[in-house]
Amino acid sequence: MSIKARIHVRLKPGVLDPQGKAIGNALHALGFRDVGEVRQGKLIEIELGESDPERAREAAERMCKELLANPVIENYAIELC
Amino acid sequence: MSIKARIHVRLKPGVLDPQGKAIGNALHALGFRDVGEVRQGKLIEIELGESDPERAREAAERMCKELLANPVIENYAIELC
Amino acid sequence: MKAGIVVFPGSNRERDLAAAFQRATGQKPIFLWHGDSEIPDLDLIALPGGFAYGDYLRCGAMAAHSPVMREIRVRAAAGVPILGVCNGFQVLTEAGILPGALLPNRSLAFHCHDVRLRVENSQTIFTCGYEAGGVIRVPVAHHDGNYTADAETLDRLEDKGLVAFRYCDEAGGLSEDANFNGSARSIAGIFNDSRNVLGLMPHPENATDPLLGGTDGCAFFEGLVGALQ
Amino acid sequence: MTGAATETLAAEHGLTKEEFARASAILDRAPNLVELGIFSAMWSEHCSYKSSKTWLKTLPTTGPRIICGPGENAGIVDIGDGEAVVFKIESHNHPSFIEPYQGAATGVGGILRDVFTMGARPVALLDSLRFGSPDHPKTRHLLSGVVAGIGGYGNCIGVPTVGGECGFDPAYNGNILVNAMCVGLARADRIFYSRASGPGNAVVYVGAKTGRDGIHGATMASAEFGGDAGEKRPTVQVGDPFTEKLLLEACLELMAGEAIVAIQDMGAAGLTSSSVEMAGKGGLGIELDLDRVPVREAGMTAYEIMLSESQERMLMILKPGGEDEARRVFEKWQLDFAVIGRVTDSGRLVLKKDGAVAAEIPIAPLVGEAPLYERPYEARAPAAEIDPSSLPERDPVACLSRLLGSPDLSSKRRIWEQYDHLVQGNTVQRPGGDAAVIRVAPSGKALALATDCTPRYCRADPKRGGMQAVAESWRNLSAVGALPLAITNCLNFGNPERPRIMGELVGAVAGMREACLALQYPVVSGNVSLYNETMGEAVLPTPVIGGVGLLADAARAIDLGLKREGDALILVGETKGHLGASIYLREIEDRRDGAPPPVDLAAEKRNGDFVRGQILAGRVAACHDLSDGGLLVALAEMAMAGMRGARLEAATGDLPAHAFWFGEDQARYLVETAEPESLLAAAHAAQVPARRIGTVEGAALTLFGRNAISVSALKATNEAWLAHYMAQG
Ligand SMILES: Nc1ncnc2c1ncn2[C@@H]1O[C@H](COP(=O)(O)OP(=O)(O)O)[C@@H](O)[C@H]1O
Ligand SMILES: [Mg+2]
Repeated sequence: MSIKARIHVRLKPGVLDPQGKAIGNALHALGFRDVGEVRQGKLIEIELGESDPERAREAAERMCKELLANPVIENYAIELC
Repeated sequence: MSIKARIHVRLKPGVLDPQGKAIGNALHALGFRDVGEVRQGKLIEIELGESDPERAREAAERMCKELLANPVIENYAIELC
Repeated sequence: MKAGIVVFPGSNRERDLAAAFQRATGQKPIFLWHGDSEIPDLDLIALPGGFAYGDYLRCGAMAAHSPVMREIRVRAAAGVPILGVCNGFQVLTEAGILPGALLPNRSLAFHCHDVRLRVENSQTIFTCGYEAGGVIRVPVAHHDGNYTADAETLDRLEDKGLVAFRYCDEAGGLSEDANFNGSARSIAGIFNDSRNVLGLMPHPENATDPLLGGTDGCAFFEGLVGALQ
Repeated sequence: MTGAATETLAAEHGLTKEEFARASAILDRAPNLVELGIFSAMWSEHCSYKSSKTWLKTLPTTGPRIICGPGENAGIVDIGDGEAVVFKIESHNHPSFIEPYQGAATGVGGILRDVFTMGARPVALLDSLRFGSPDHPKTRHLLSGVVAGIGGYGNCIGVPTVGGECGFDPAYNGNILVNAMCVGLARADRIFYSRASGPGNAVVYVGAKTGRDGIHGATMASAEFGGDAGEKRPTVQVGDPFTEKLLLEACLELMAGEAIVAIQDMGAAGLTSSSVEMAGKGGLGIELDLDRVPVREAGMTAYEIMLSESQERMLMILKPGGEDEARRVFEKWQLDFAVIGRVTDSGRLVLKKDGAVAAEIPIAPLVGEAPLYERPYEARAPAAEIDPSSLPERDPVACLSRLLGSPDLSSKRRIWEQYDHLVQGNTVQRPGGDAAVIRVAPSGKALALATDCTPRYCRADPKRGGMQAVAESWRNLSAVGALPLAITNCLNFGNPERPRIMGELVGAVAGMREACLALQYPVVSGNVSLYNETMGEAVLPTPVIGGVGLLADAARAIDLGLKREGDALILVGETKGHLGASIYLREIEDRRDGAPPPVDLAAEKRNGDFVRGQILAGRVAACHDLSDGGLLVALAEMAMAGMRGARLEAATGDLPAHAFWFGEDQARYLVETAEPESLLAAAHAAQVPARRIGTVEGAALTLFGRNAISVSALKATNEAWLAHYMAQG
């Protein structure tokens, strides 16, 4: 059966994250006083149509490099499930 | 030490995901022929400033309900780390 | 002068740009379809504003992979002048033809209004219609114009005179307020190393008609056309 | 076919006992579930206009320039040179309350399709927004979501959003209003209609795939909210402006050829209303094979496919042999394309699914015998007039600042700067003035566009309110120098089953009718949104008017900004100091009572024609019509727009100062001119009341040499409120 990739795309540390910042402020405004840093990233879930874990991971890697993450500002992490 | 919440916000099944659809098409165009459904969601990571797991999860739950997820079209899942 | 404007699915300012070129050259530019892998010989290739492929995933990310971009990368390397306006700028950074990236505006909102730009370098084909240090008024219309790059890149851009325009106030001063979208060092537009590629977020093409509230963009196109003839 | 539906099931579909009986009589058997869904959608308030039709019919809808009035996807007016303007306004109130971003975005998507389905390229969008009290917990979230959604869709597809309005009132706490208007341009001889013809012709589905989106949106949009609005949530649809942009380009490309017989967007009640309306208008039948409909999810039932409100879809009927050309165009644009059926001469809607007949309904009675209600209505007793001299004297400048800083009069810059109002490169006058002006290139003509309504007037006196909304729209277009051509309208009201609400609708339409007739300003399209009511709390009666006007030369359009030191300021129209139902009364005296200003339609016409004439004669440097807040607010708005001051030496006559400065008498304009003598002479000749009230001077507003206030201070106050309010989002 086909393997699914769960990909996390995160802004690199140091790249400012206006969305995360806005969420942080909103949480404080809602009374969550202790909240520290908030970062927002992307969750991309893909049906790989591939049953071999090796090839599945390798394909997901290429997808991230070629399209899903922008190496200038983003890191990515791949989980297969 | 402070607990961090990793929150996944996903469109509910059946809700149209234009971004996921477009990513799927782009992957096909890049030659990833076997790719099936693609869904894009949000990854939100929060320093809870809270050391008690109980209270941490309970706070994260409230954050999702009140701000992070839009119950009309989204589901959420919380992981503490 | 033969200019070509690339049309991606989702481009929406190709006509605005064509009108500005036509005003400056008297002749209509040709439109290039994103699917074309060959393109004719051209004196200039422009990437227009809009939401190519819906700007889904990241602005310009998918457009950067369309067939026409392979050829544009080659032309850019060969020294053909390439202009990317707004979404076109985003596409050029995603394609790696220009350094850095464009994040969502500081406000996380779309901004459509006039801004003041300071011309940082007038010694290029794109900016020779202006005086260095001059201030011009042109509109912006974008959600993701917050330019970012690592410190070394920013230093290099500045040292080599590769910053084309900065957001400024009416007197040419830099400030938080003037830098409405939060761009690093107030950068509104940059050149590549050999200065034959320009990417900028503002829309000079929407400031070329007195009836439409401004003509500060005319010198941009007239200068460019002059330099290429 | 599936089993017969029961009365209870019908009730859950919003059909009354009688309506269910009528449906059964038409079929002469009880409808099955699919048929029940179709009846309930077609007979919903939204699609059948069963409560409003009787009154809509009384609106004037014809005129020398009118190419197409109500009854099609949008109205069409001839603007000469073989060009036509195509426009319509529509509501997306309930969906926007439930999910503000997507609700507003799909509202914009829907109205765009109504316009380009007729062969027009959309050139402008406008919006008309009403929210609850700013301090209601939901309001900020709703406002920012709706504005982001409208921008998100319009900006992406590349149609400038050039104007609109936004007001606040506690009556909208539980029911916001989100109305969107689209304006397009077409060749007058290349208009596309929805009337099916030619039995045997292919019925073609194009655009996005069908999912389980918004099942029963149409009936939901017609049902009063209970406390359980949340439960209705799953019906919210998600918009895909990118796909709509492709659909727009593909449709216009195919329309350049000859392949299309008829075309209709799938809006409310999706495939059901589009197929039934097309066949119904042609007096024909239609047969659909639902297994051929492109679907997004496996296992969709006939019921779901027929009632889905997935966005970005169109239904077309093609000429024999037109299929290949059409398929080529839609595949080029990477859109779904499927022949899903044929036009027939049976007069019946026949739906096949999995080889069996899933539904069969005779179309003529489904459309023609839709219920029509003469709902009982009662007029409210007219509110008492207010004697201005009964109100305390106050410092006019202090009052002015308070008015300019109030939510309704505060600058809406923070909203329209989130809309791309420049794309397409024809925006001659940007948001912020009386009307937006869009150049019609290359002819050099221009269209003037505005949306208007003053709900507090409509509440106090629906008929005067309806009249005033039309008159203000006409005035706004005249104030930029345009000749008003026609209107579209969106009637937003509460529950029509309550005689008081029905009375508001009847009164408003009656007032609109009189004004449209007197001003030769016919209605060419519109939309009705009823049941805007939660727990018996109805919205203010809000008949929104979308006006379209024409300028022969875009360069002659003028705006409201003061231009030249020393120019004279002329007040056109009669000032009686009417303060009933005024902004001044509400914001300064905290009173909402009194009758709204009377509307003298003859005076409106005379004064407006005069001002337009002076503008076209080149005598006018700036012009602004007087509305909310009266004379002093109008003057302040002109001062802020031009960043210049003025000295006022007008005698208030025997009127108390507050009545003179803030009264909301209609049919008035404030005009800046360098030729006061000739302008005043012309006014005298035309029997138009006009007087000089001051001079453009300096950087402050000065009243009789005292109470000066700097224009920049006024501007700061005027910009502050919304900016601050939205910043806290
Ligand atoms: N208030 C109104 N005034 C005039 N015409 C109206 C009004 N409300 C609806 N109509 C007309 O009735 C027809 C059906 O309206 P509607 O269902 O909103 O159109 P659509 O199905 O294209 O959204 C349209 O032609 C519309 O112009
Ligand atoms: Mg329609």
